[in-house]
Amino acid sequence: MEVLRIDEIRSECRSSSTLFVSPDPEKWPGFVPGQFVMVWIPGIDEVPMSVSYIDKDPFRIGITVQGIGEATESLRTLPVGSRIGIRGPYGRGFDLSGKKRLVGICGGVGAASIVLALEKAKDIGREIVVLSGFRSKELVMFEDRFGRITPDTHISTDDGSYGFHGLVTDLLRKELKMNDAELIACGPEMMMKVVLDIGSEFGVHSQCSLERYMKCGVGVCDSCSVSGHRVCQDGPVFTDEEIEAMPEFGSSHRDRSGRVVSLKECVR
Amino acid sequence: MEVLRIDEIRSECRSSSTLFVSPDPEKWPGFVPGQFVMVWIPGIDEVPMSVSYIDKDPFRIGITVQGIGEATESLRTLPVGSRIGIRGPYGRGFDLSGKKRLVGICGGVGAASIVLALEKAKDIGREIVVLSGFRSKELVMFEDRFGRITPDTHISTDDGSYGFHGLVTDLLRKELKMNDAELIACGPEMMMKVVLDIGSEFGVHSQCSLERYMKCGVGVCDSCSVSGHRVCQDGPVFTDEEIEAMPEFGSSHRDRSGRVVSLKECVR
Amino acid sequence: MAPERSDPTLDVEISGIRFPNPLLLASGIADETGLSMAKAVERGAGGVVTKSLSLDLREGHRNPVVVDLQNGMINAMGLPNPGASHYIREIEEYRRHTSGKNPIIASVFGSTIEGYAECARTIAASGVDAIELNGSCPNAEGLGLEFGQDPDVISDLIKAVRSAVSIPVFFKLTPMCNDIVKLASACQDAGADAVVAINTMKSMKIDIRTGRPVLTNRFGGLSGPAIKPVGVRCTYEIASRLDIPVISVGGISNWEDAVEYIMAGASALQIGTAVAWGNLDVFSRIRSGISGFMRAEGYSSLEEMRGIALEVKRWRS
Amino acid sequence: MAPERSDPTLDVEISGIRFPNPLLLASGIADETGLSMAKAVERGAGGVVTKSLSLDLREGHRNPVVVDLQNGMINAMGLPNPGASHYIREIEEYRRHTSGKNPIIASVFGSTIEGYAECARTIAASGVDAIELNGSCPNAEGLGLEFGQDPDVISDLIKAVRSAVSIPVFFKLTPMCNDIVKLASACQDAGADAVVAINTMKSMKIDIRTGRPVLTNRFGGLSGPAIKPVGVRCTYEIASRLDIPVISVGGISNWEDAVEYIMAGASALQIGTAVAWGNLDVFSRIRSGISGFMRAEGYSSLEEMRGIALEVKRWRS
Ligand SMILES: Cc1cc2nc3c(=O)[nH]c(=O)nc-3n(C[C@H](O)[C@H](O)[C@H](O)COP(=O)(O)OP(=O)(O)OC[C@H]3O[C@@H](n4cnc5c(N)ncnc54)[C@H](O)[C@@H]3O)c2cc1C
Ligand SMILES: Cc1cc2nc3c(=O)[nH]c(=O)nc-3n(C[C@H](O)[C@H](O)[C@H](O)COP(=O)(O)OP(=O)(O)OC[C@H]3O[C@@H](n4cnc5c(N)ncnc54)[C@H](O)[C@@H]3O)c2cc1C
Ligand SMILES: Cc1cc2nc3c(=O)[nH]c(=O)nc-3n(C[C@H](O)[C@H](O)[C@H](O)COP(=O)(O)O)c2cc1C
Ligand SMILES: Cc1cc2nc3c(=O)[nH]c(=O)nc-3n(C[C@H](O)[C@H](O)[C@H](O)COP(=O)(O)O)c2cc1C
Ligand code: FES
Ligand code: FES
Repeated sequence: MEVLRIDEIRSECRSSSTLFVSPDPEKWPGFVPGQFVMVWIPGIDEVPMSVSYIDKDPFRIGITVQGIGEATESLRTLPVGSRIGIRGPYGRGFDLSGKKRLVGICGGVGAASIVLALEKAKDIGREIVVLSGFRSKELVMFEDRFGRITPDTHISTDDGSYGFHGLVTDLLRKELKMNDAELIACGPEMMMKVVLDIGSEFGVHSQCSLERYMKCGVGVCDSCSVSGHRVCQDGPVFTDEEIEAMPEFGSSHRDRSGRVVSLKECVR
Repeated sequence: MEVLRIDEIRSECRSSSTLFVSPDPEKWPGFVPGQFVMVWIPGIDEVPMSVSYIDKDPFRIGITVQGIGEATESLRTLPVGSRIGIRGPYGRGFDLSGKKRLVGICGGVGAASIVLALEKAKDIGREIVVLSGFRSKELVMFEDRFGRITPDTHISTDDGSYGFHGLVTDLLRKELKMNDAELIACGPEMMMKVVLDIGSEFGVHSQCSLERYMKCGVGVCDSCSVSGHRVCQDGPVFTDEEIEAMPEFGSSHRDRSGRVVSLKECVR
Repeated sequence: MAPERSDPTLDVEISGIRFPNPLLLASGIADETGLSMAKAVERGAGGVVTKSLSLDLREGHRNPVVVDLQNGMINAMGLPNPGASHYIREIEEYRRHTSGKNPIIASVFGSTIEGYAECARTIAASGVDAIELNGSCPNAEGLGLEFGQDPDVISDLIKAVRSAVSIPVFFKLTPMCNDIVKLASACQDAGADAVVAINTMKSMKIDIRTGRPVLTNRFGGLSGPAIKPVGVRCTYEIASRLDIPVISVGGISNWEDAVEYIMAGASALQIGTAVAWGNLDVFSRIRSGISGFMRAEGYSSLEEMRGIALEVKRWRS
Repeated sequence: MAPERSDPTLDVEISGIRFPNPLLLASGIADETGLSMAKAVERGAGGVVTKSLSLDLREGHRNPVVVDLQNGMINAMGLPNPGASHYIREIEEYRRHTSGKNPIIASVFGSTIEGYAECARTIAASGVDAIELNGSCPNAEGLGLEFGQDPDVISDLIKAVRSAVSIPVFFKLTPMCNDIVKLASACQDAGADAVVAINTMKSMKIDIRTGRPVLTNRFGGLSGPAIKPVGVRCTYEIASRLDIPVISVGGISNWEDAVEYIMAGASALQIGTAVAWGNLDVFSRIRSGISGFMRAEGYSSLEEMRGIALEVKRWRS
């Protein structure tokens, strides 16, 4: 773990901010968007966070935090110069090597890993569509970054206060034709469940970034287990085939003791 | 430590043989002639040995062992295919970066590190003279390798049975002129003491490879201490200036308990 | 050169339990669910040990619970588990997804001797193949280590569990003691079927920028390559002095480590931390490494290698 | 950000002995001769500890005596030394070649309590600044570890040595015990002036090609980075429970390690194995690393950093 001072804080929307830190670049050459870091908030908690920005020269990374509980609220409201610990990058990110049109679909702070993945996909020349859903206008984020990736960017809000009024999955259904794209998705599990259904309906392959309670982050404790897969090491990004073989997906997760509990919807 | 099978054994003279082994090249890119390895003879002992051959492609090293006691006799007489352990290379080797004529002077099995150093020196274009002394004809070694380095190769034997009759240091006195060379030496300590004296008489700088009882080989146990210098880490190669500041040089060494004992001449 | 032979056998038997190979998933590692453990088997493990179970649910310590070092790991999970009776469903799921050839050992702990026995009884009912008593966790106060450092308590513990269940009972030892042979000897005398050595060593990491212990629990257990030399020594000491089989664990990351432990006298091996760096592939990687080594060196069974370091006459050249 | 200050002071005092910096050469490391120890001081050490001395000469174990691992070292030197009375000349030579500001501590051991006391008396006559009792060497049977694992024996040992010499007496502890605080507490109660923690951990390396233990003594002591997390924990446990100063040793290779130990409560530090990889330059390298850190973080003395990890209110953000 590297304990680093927060270099800069950027507000992304009403409930989310990005914290920038400058880790030693040596651990980062193999980084793939979709990978995550474990973030230590001294005295509070250690939580998994996707990487949402990679700046080269000088090297730094950003993590975009949505305040929803004790750890994320304190992280989001730390002053510049505060120290946090970072370990990682960990896990398996998005495979962006395909050739078809790439549709990035995200809900809430799930935009964090999708925006970075799409920037990378653009660099390697892929055609991109963005579908990004939020609860309401004040929660919209990364609109400018998405816009720079592609004019084919569509924002939805659940309450209709901005962009398309409705669920981002409704946008997806309008966007897809048979077999003509690949999907990458990050957001609430129920949203991703719908994404996978729509994907299979249109014969389109998907990769989704899953969330489970993480403790070790490195594949030993099994706290993040979903049907025998450890999200921290085997994922967080899984393919549609892999997820289809996970009965627990969309239905249950494990609490801190390892007990099965039915999935309560994530607050993002 | 790597435990390796002896690939090949080459008899170098009546009392000395070279054993070839093929260690993992990864530890060897920084090797400098004059450095040594610790050689484990399972069940017998572990002893320091200079590296006398470096073959590239396929990579292998040779160590030339003179049988003088239990460890060296059993090492020298092991059959091909036997296993020995090698750790290293360790220590500081010869600095061959000078510009002047390089005189390599050695006694007995001290030729092992000198011959490899001179081959390297030749590769980088230095003018070379070899003075190599042995007790008698049957103990002469590396004559062909020395001959390939330079026609200016002079062999002496103490008993006159081959080459110059007399001490190799007598050859040195005849060879030197004021300030016109650098010396590298390896052999019995009394021989090197004379080399240093002659060197200073002629204003010629010397590097000598010292021997002390080695246990750890890596600078922690201090068993190889000579006037505050650890031969295994600070040496085995020392410069004339360094040796001048060692009252113990040529006079005493430490036994296995660390007690000071006066220097009994090495059997080489 | 030793002659080449084909197909060295890797199967082992410990008090009547047969394992197709000696590499088991260690307790507390990727074993929260039945499917996870089944996956370890699918990827090459010879058997698995469950996470340590107690009668009641435990959430474990708060994050951070691990420190990831270059040569090991410090963990203070704090023995999280849903409770033995809830965990039975995981055992059942494991059975459904494996062929029946890969034994599952339940690790149990408690805060009293009766607690251990009761927990063992509860989980034994699910049909596990053996019980491993965790008397050596250094990061949960009052739960195990205090028992596992005292030969008399170890003896009472084993006897209590022995009379509570009819399956084999193993005892997992701590290296944090004056003399591990004394502890192992208490296990043997009390009728344990095997000892498991070693658990982690109480350790700590302080972040120098903030001056804080990193782990919320402050202390944790050191595992991984850093502890291997200690584990090999413990195995060797026990194997050279006692008859009880030793199941070794501690820093096994590659096949050379595995062979070293077997030569020190291990009957079977458990793998923990290496799963973090090599994922579950460590099992097949190590398994085929061991086979390759045995073929090259002319060993036809693990028995031939086991404990050879203990006896001068078995040393090779 | 913390304000920058200049010249943090690094000097420390332990029971009246002043060291210009807290980094001491550990016992058994590059300390066979007076000149070697003087060299360590010349290269930046604040003081030195002699190799462990006995009344009679010991040659130590036969080679191989060390196994050089990537993350540490296993040694079975076997306590070679020329005997305390012969070694007095080394102390004298050390004094001749140092300015008098760098204390020298004599490490002693014996096979009986009287042997320890007699040896301490012998070497104290040479004017060393303190005695360090080695009760924790894991590779020489019957010499120390057996004493150092038993609080009652520790107590008798310290009392015997205390009455034999008038200089401060330190006791070097083993981590191979149920509870190092109990051992340290015995030291404190018996009147020791400081404890030194930790010595090496009994370990072993087997060569898998030949099936032999590599060390002639089979067992040796593990040192270096592998044991640092254990050493930090021992320091922290002792410092949080007792008043006796702790001199910490175990795996210190860089200034971050040194600071971590100080924050865990160390009053001074000893460096051993790192001398193998970094030569004697480790001393100046670590010393300037500590100063740089203190300047950057606004600490003006070691006292300000010492033990900050122990108290929540001293943690920083
Ligand atoms: C791979 C991955 C990437 C993530 N990336 C981001 C991101 O980029 N931005 C972002 O804002 N959030 C991200 N999250 C979610 C984030 O980790 C949780 O929102 C955060 O841990 C909540 O902690 P809390 O104390 O604020 O909330 P709490 O009130 O403690 O809990 C709220 C929810 O967060 C979950 N949670 C709490 N702790 C953890 C934990 N250690 N691991 C996983 N879930 C936890 C709880 O189970 C609950 O569902 C990611 C999660 C994962 C698994
Ligand atoms: C840096 C260095 C390089 C060397 N290179 C070579 C070489 O290339 N070829 C070669 O034949 N010899 C070399 N030697 C010498 C060789 O190590 C000794 O001859 C050998 O250790 C003798 O062991 P023995 O059991 O055969 O003899 P013994 O009968 O045990 O002793 C004979 C002599 O060797 C010395 N010796 C024994 N063990 C050691 C030890 N561990 N370290 C140092 N000296 C020891 C004894 O002190 C004694 O002077 C080198 C020594 C050093 C220090
Ligand atoms: C994250 C983690 C959790 C562990 N949990 C348990 C446990 O619940 N019960 C137990 O007996 N040992 C537990 N251990 C110890 C391991 O089973 C094993 O004894 C130890 O890690 C040494 O093996 P290794 O070096 O291969 O990891 C745990 C170890 C780790 C790293
Ligand atoms: C080669 C070697 C020799 C040692 N000899 C002694 C000794 O004589 N007396 C002693 O108390 N400790 C001895 N030790 C232990 C060290 O003093 C120290 O406690 C241990 O190595 C941990 O520190 P490190 O990790 O910095 O090496 C020795 C260690 C090594 C590696
Ligand atoms: S968080 Fe521990 S295995 Fe994934
Ligand atoms: S042989 Fe140990 S210091 Fe040189």
